Amino acid sequence: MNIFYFALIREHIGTSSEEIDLPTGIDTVSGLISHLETKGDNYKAAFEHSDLIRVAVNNEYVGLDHKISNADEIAIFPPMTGG
Amino acid sequence: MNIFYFALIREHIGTSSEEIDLPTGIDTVSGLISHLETKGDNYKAAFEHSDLIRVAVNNEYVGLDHKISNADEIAIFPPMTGG
Amino acid sequence: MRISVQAEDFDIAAEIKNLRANRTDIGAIATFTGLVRDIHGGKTIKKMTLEHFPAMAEKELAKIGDQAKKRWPLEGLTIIHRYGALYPGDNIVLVITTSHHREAAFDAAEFIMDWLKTDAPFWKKEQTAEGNHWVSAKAEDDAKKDRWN
Amino acid sequence: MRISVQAEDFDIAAEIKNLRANRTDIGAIATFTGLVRDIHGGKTIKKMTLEHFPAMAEKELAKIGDQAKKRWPLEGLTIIHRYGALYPGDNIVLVITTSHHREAAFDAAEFIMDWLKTDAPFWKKEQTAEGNHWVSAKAEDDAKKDRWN
Repeated sequence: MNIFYFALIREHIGTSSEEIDLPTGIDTVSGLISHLETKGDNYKAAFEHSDLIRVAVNNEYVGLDHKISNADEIAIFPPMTGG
Repeated sequence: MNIFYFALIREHIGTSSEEIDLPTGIDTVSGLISHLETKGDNYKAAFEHSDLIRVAVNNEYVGLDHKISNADEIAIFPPMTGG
Repeated sequence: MRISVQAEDFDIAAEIKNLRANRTDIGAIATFTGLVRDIHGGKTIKKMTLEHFPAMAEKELAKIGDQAKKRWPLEGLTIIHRYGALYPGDNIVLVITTSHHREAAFDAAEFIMDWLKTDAPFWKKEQTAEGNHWVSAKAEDDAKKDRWN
Repeated sequence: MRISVQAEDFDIAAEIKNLRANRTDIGAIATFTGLVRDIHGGKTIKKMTLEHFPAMAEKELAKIGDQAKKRWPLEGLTIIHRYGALYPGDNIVLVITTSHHREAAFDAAEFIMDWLKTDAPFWKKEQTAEGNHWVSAKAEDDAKKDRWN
């Protein structure tokens, strides 16, 4: 699956996008984030404050318990500060 | 005293201003209006609906019980519809 | 605070530019423009004539502006009200408020418009196919003004 | 409804003209412009960089606009949001609403701004003398949005 990162989360992780294979048994956004945290301290730092994580799946905002599959496109970012 | 009329009240009375001598014993706006009503049907028509009369004395909005003297400048008009 | 009672049209871009000047401390600009509509109360409007009380008009607009400045932290404020013969699509009134914050700019502009409707010495006369008539003051306008108390 | 996400500046007079066209049925035009301020949170801002999510930005602005159109009888609506490098005094966002009536125009513009703050995929990074930092989302912005529910 393709994952896109924005703003502070992008800076922590060090890339604006990456492609990963969703491990068997992981089928929610929160499961994906827990999986990503195992990839390194940069991910841990990015996702340290779970209340500051927002997610979109296929360009629609979703909650952390949203179901996902390997075909989905994920975007992870902090709370928005536009306007 | 100088009296100025605006909008529908001006049209009823037929003039935009006039000078009158405030009769002895009249010392309020409402007294003045009652006095003006004795001057003719055009005045009566202008002041028929007392809740549609607004008054300024020396360029300040006042109530109908406001005290006046012959030296004051009076403006009489309907409720405003600007904006 | 810029207050103007004028027959001629106004230029909103020039007025905004004038308020912004070269300032970099303004976070929010709200504007409101009121226009002559072609239909009012179900009747087709050909023309609207705005009568005003010259001796009081600018003074009353300034009073309303002063009240808004007391209530909200405004950086700048412009109120322009036209008078005379106007036609559908023409501008009638312009309010611009600038502030550090959007809520103050919005609220002050709306407050000023609500008070203008009932406290600015202007009277609208509409010309329709069925004749001319003075616009009646609306009880709802008093209610809108009163909500600020 | 005109929605634009763009790096370049906008021209408020041209945008208003575009919404008015030659129409004579519009009674009220409300606009809101958000600008970069030179001071934020007590710090002097040298530059602000607005990051956005291109695949979602216009879509989300359109969603917010659609919601406003459902709630209020709008005649026209424009939302423009900039991204990229901006400096104090620069425009960030423009909302224009036109309606028969002033209250709808005001409320819809304020509603759109409140929702933009929390739902449009943009992120502000400020550059100050003490370094760079991402602007934190404010709890009060959520509260402002929630008042429309």
